Amino acid sequence: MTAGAPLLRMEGITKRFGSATALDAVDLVLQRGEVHALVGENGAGKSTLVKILTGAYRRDTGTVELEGQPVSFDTPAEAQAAGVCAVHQEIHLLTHRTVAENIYLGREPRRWGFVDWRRMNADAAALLLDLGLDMQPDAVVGSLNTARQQMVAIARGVSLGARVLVLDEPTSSLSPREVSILYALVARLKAQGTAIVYISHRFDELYAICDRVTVLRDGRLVETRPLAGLERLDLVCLMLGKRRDELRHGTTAFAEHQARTAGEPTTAPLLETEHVGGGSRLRDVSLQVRRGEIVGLAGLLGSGRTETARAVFGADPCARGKVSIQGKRLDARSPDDAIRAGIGFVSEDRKAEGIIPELSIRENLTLAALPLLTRYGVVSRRRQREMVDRFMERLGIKASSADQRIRELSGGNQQKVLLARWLCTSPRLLILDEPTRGIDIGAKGEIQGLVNELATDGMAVLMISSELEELVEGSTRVVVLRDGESVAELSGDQLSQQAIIHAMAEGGSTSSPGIAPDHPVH
Amino acid sequence: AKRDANRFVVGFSQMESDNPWRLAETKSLRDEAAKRGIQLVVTDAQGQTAKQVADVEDLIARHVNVILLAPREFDGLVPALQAAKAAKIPVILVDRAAAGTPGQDYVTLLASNFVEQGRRAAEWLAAQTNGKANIVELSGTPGASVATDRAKGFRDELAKHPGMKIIASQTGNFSRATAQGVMQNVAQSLGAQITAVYAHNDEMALGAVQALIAAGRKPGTDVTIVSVDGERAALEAVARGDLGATVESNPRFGPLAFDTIDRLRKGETLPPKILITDRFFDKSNAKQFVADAY
Amino acid sequence: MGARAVSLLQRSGALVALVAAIVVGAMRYYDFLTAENLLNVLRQNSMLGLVALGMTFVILTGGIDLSVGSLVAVAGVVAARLSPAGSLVALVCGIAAAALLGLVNGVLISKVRIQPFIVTLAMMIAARGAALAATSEQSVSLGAAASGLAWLGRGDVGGLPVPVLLLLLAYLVGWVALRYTRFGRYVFAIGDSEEAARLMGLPADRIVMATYALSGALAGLAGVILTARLGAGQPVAATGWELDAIAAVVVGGTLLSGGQGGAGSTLIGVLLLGVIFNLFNLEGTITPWWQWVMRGAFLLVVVVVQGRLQRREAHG
Amino acid sequence: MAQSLGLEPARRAPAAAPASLRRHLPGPQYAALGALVVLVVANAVFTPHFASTSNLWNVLLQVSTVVLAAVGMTLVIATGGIDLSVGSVMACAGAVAAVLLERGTVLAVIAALAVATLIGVVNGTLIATMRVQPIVVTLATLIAGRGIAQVISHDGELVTISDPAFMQLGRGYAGPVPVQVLIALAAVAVALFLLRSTPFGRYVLAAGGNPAAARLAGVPVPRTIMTVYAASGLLAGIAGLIVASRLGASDAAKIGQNMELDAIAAVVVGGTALSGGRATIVGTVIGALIMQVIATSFNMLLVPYAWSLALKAAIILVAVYLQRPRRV
Ligand SMILES: Nc1ncnc2c1ncn2[C@@H]1O[C@H](COP(=O)(O)OP(=O)(O)OP(=O)(O)O)[C@@H](O)[C@H]1O
Ligand SMILES: Nc1ncnc2c1ncn2[C@@H]1O[C@H](COP(=O)(O)OP(=O)(O)OP(=O)(O)O)[C@@H](O)[C@H]1O
Ligand SMILES: [Mg+2]
Ligand SMILES: [Mg+2]
Repeated sequence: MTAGAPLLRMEGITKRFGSATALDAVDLVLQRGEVHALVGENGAGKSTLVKILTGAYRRDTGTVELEGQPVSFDTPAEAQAAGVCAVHQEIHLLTHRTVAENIYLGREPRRWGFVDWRRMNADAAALLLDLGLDMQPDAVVGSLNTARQQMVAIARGVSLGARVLVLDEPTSSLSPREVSILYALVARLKAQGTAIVYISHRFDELYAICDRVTVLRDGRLVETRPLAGLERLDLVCLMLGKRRDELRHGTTAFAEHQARTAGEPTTAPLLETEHVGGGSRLRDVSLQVRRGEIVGLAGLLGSGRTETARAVFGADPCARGKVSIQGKRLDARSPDDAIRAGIGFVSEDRKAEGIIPELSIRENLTLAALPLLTRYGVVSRRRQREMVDRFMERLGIKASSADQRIRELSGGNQQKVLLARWLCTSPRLLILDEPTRGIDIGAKGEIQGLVNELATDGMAVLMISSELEELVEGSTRVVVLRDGESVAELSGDQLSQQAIIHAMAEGGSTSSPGIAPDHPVH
Repeated sequence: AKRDANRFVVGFSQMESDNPWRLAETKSLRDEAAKRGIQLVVTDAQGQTAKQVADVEDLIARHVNVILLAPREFDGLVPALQAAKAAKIPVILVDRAAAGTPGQDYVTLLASNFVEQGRRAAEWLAAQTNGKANIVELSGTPGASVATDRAKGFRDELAKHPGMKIIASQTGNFSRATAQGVMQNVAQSLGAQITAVYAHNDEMALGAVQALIAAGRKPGTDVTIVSVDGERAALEAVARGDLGATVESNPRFGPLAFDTIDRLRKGETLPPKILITDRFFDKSNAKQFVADAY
Repeated sequence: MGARAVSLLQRSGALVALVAAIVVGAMRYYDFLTAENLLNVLRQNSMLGLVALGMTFVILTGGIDLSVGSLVAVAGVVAARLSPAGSLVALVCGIAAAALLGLVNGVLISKVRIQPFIVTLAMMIAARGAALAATSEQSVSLGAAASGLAWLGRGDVGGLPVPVLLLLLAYLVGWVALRYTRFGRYVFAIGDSEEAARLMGLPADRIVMATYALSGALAGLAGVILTARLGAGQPVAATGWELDAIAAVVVGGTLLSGGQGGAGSTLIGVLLLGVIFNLFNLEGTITPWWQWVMRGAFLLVVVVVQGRLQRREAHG
Repeated sequence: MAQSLGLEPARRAPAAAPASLRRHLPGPQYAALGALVVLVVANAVFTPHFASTSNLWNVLLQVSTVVLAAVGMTLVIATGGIDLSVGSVMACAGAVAAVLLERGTVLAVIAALAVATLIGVVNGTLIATMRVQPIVVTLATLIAGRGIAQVISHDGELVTISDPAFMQLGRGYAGPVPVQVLIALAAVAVALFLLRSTPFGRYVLAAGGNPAAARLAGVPVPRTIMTVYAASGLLAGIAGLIVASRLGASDAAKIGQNMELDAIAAVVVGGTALSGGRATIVGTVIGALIMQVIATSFNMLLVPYAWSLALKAAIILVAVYLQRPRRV
C-alpha cells in the first residue's frame, strides 16, 4: 500500500442503460476521513455512480482502486466485504423484518452456528441507544414511517464499520432532530478515517458537513474541488451549466409571497375541515383553504400531515369530524368521491403511490382525467393527445416523447407529470404532499413557480412540506399540526420559520385553529 | 359415534371417477348393495395410486368387513393389501389385477381381461379389412395399465396379420376432446393412408369419428373404427355405422361382486380369478343393446 | 413482539380449523380418534408434507415451484430403476436426481432470470416427459435387493412409521433452519425484497438456487418414500401435487408474496387438508364431485378467514 | 408572479433519442413473432402436409378455444393476478348448456355463460374486496368448479348434445371459416378495443402496474379487478360451449382439463409478464399459435408423447428467455 494514495479512486467510469448513457468517463477520488459531496441535477448520474461503486450495477468501462489496489465488485456482497457500503436513495430495507434483523442482516451474531436472537436484539438496542434513536429493535420495519426507516438504513450503514460509506440523499425525509443525529454520526465516522460520499439536494447540508464536492452534469464530470470558498451560486452554476448572470436570486421560487393577494376572505372557504380525526394518528384537525390561497401544513414527522391529506381525499377513512367543500359536506369514502368534488392529491411517495412505472407519460398524465376524455365509452385519442401536449409544454416536461415510459424520467419530471395528472382535471383544490422532496434545485424552482401560478389563477392549494423555508415563502397561511391536532395557525407577520418551529414543538397557538384568521392587508 | 357391531359394511376403493365406465361400475356396486341392504362405503382415488393406498388404509381404519378394490395400477398397492391382511379384512380385486397372490394377498380377482379386449378388437378389424389395414392407434393415458394391456393384446393379434400395420400411435388420454384434436392433426399429415382406427376406449373413438368427418373422410366406409368399452353413445354410433365395432368392457360388477362376497361369507373356497363376461357389439347387435347400455 | 403475535395468530387460524375438523371427526366417526387412524393420516400425508416443506422455502423467497409433482415421479422412477443396486444407491440417486433438476430450476431463475412460474412450469412438463420416456410409460417394480427401501416405506420405529418419523424430523430441521440459521434468515430476506437483500450484500443468487435445489431434494425424498411404500416407481405418480402443496402452504398461513410464514404452519396446513380427505373417506358416501366442491369451498373459507385474521392483527 | 431563479436549464432527457430509436428496432417484443415464423417455416419444410390450406384452418380451429381463455387470462395477468379456474369454468359452462338444451338453445347458452361469469365474479370479489391472493382463490374455484360441473351434469354423467343450432358453435362454418375461429377473432378484437380505446383498458394496466397509485388517481381498482375476472370467466364459458359443441357432449370431468396451464403458457410466451401492468393481446394470440403449431406438428410428425413434453417445455423456456428483461 502506497502511503498518500487516496483511499478510493474511480476512473473513467462509463455506464449505459440500453443506448442511453448515464455516466460518461466519470472520475471520483476519495481521501481518508473526508466527506465528499456528490451533486448534480436529477438524473445527472449520482446514484448510478455509487451503485457502480458498491457493485449493484456493473460498469461498462473504467477502473476502481481501493487503497491503490484495483478492485472490481460484481455484487454488493463483495463491496461490503471490502468495506464499501451504501445507504441507497430508495430505502432498501426488508419491510416484514425487524429493525435488528435489518441492521444485522448478513452478519447475524451466532452461537454454535445458530442465529443468536437474544444477542442480536441486545446489540441492536445498544447500537440504537448509542445513536440516540428511540426505537425498539424488534419493531417490524414496515410499521415505521419513512423517516424512521431511513434512520434504520443509516444505522445499518454506520454499524457495518465501512471504510467507504455512501449516503445517497439520507435526509430527504428526515426532520431537523434526526438530521442533527446524522451530522454527529458523520463527524464521528470522519474522525475514524472513513470516507463518506454524501449526496443531497439540500445545499445547507452540503455546506455544513462536506469537505470537497464533485459535480456531475448529464452523466459527465464537471469538476471536483474543495467546497470551502465555493459560493452557493457558483455551485448552482456548475450544476446547471449556466453562467452566473443567467441566474437570479432567491432561495425558493415562492419568494415574496406577500405579493400575492391572500385569498378571498369574504367568500366562504372552499375546503373546511372541522375536528377531523381517525386512523391511528389523527386526532383533531381543523383548517380552511380558500380559493387562491396556498395553505401550508407544517408539523414534525408523524404529526399527521399526510393522514390529514389522505382523510380529506378519501384515501383513508376519516372516523370523526366533518370535511366540507364549498360549504357542502363531503364524506369521501374513496379518492373517487374526492376527485368528483374537484380535489387532486399528489402523494409524498412518488414511487409507491404516484407513478404507474410501466405506463407512458401520456397514460400516467391522463389517468385521472380519463372520464373527461371519454365519449360513448371510448377515449378520444385526439383530445388525449391535445391535453398531453398542452400540459407537457406548460409544465416544461422534458422527455423524448409522450410515449416514453414514466419510470425512465428523472424525479423532477415525474413529479411534473403527476402534477399535470391533476391539473388536467381542473381541480378546485390541490393537495400537495412534499411536492419538492428529492427534487433538484432547478426542477424545484419550476414546480414552486407553477404552484404559485395556479394559486394566482384561483386554485386552492394545501401544501405539506418539511422545508420550512418553502412553507414560509410559499404559503398564505400555515397550519401547524402536533400529535394529530391542529395547534396553531400562522399568517402574515407571524409567519416565520421560528414561529413554525416553536408551534411544532410546543404548540403555542397564535390564533385559535378552526377560526378564520384575519388576513393582513398589503 | 358408536359402532353398530352387527352391521355388515363393504368398502369399495374406486380408482377414479372421471369417465362413464367408472361411474357405471360404481353405480352398479351401489345399486346392488342397496338391493341387498348392505352398507357400501366408497372412496375415490382420483387416479392416484398413492391416494388409493391411503383410501384402503382409511377403509381399514373404519373397520369395514370386506374391501372391494379397483386397482389404479398393477404395482403399487402392496402396502394396501398388506395392511388389509394384517387387519384380517378380505380384499376382492375388481376389474384389474394387482401384484400379489390370490388366496394369500387378496381373495380373488373379478377380472376384465384388457389384453383379450385388445386382441378381440384386432381380430375383428383383421376380419373386416381382409387382413390389410393402415391403423392409427389412439392410446389411453400414458402409463395407465389398461392402455398398456389394450395395446399389447391388439399387437399380439396383429402379429398374425402381416398386412396390418400401425402407422401412427398417439395418446388421446382416454378423452374425447383430446382424441379429436389429435386425430385431426394425424389425419392432416397421413391423410388418405389411414384406413383404420383403433381407440383404447369409446370416448376417443367418438372423438376420432368427429375428426375424420371434419377431415372429409367417411368413418365406416373409408375408415374402419374399432374401440373398447361398449358405452351407450358408442353403441348408437355402431348402429349408425360410424363406428365399426366395440368390444365390451363390462362395468357391471355389482351382482358378481356381491355374489362373491356371499360365497366368501359362507366359507366357500374361491377360484383365484373370476372373469366377467364381455360381449362384442357390432352392427348386427348394437341396436338391441343401446337401451341398457350405460 | 407484534410480529410474533401476528404469526402466532396466523398459525392458529389454520390450527383452529384443524382442531375443529378433529372435533367434528371425533364426534361423528367412531373410528376417527383411534391411534390407527391418526397414524394413517400422518403416514398418508408424509410425502406431500415433505414436498410442502420444500415449497414453503421456495414460497418464502417469493417464488413458486410447480415442478415438484414431476420431480417426485422422477425420483421414484430413478430409485426403482436403481433399486437392484441396493437401497442406499436408490435413495441417494433418487434424491440427487430430483435435487439436480431443482438446481436447474434455481439456475434458470436466478442466473438466467426467467420467472419462477414459467421455469418450474416448463420443468413440470419436461420432467414428467423424462419420467415417462425413461420407463416407456410403465411402472417399474422395486428390485428384490431393496429391503432397506421397503423399511423406509413400510417399517416403523417404536410404533411410529418411518415416513412419519422422517416427516417430523424434516419439519424440525426445517423450522430450526428457517429460524436459527443464516440460510433461513436469507430466505426470508429475499422473499421480503430481493433487491434490498442484494443491496445489503446477500448472495441472493446462491440462496435462490439452494432453495429450489432443496425443494427438489425434498420432492426427491418424497418420491423415494412413495416408491418404497408402493413397491414400484410410477412415471405418473404425484400429478397435481404441486397444487396440493401450494394449498397446504397457503392454508397454513404462509403468504405467496414471500417473506412471511414458516415451516410449522405448513405442517398444520398439510394435516388440515389430510384430515379433510380422511373425513371424506370415513363418511364414505360423499360422491367424488361433492368432495371436489367441498374441498374448494373449504379452501376458500380458510384463506378468507386467514386473510381477515392477518389483516386485523396487522392493523390492530 | 413571484421571483424565480429563472432557471431554464438546458436539460436533456438522457434517454431521449435512444429510447425512441429503441422503439423502432426489433426488440424482445418481436421475439415471439419471430419464433412463430421460424416454427411455421420449419414445419412447412419438414412436416409433410403442414403447409396446406386445410391444415391452416385446422390449426386456427384448434387454437380458438385456447385463444379465448388466454385473452381473458391476459387481462387478468395484466392486473397482476392469475386465473387457474378457467378449465373448470369451461366444464361448468358445458355442463349447464348440456342439461338445459332441451329447454331451448338460447336459454341454455345464456344460462351457461351466466354461470361462467358468476364464477368469475366470485373470484373477482374475493380477490378485490377480501384481498385473498388470486392464485389461491382461483385454485379453490378450480377444485370446486370441477365438482360443480359434475354435479350439474346429472352426477358426473356424460350428457350428449344433439341440438343442431348449438352444434353450429363448434362445427359450423361461415364460408371456409369455422364459426369458432370467428368467435375467437371477435373476442380478440373486443379485447384489443377495450385495452386500447377505453378507460377500462387503462384502468387494467394501472391497477396491475401500481395499485396504490391507481387508487389515488381515482381508478376504481376493485371494480376493475372484478370485471377482469368476470371477463375471464365469460370467455372461458364461451370456450367451454365451443368444446362441448364440438364434442357433441358435455364431459364434465375432462373438458378444459389443464386449460389454465395452456392459457398461461400462451400469455407468457406471447410476452405478457406475470408481474402485471402490461398486456399484449396480439402477443397472446401469437403465443397461443406457437403452442398450437408445436402440438399440431408433434401429432403430425408422430412424436412420442414423452418427448413432446420435453420439447414443449424447451420451447416455452426459449420463447420466454428471448423476451426476458435485461439485467443492469
Ligand atoms: N435501472 C435503470 N434503467 C434505465 N435507466 C436508468 C436506470 N437507473 C438510472 N437510469 C437513468 O440513468 C440516469 C442517471 O440516473 P441516477 O439515478 O443515477 O440519477 P441521480 O443523479 O441519482 O438523480 P436523482 O437526484 O434524481 O436521484 C437517469 O437518466 C436515469 O433515468
Ligand atoms: N412514530 C411512528 N411509528 C410508527 N409509524 C409511524 C410513526 N409516525 C408515523 N408513522 C406512520 O407513518 C405514516 C405517515 O404518518 P403521518 O401522516 O402521521 O406523518 P406526516 O406528519 O405526514 O409526516 P411525514 O409525511 O413527514 O412522514 C403513517 O402511516 C403512520 O402510521
Ligand atoms: Mg439518485
Ligand atoms: Mg407525510
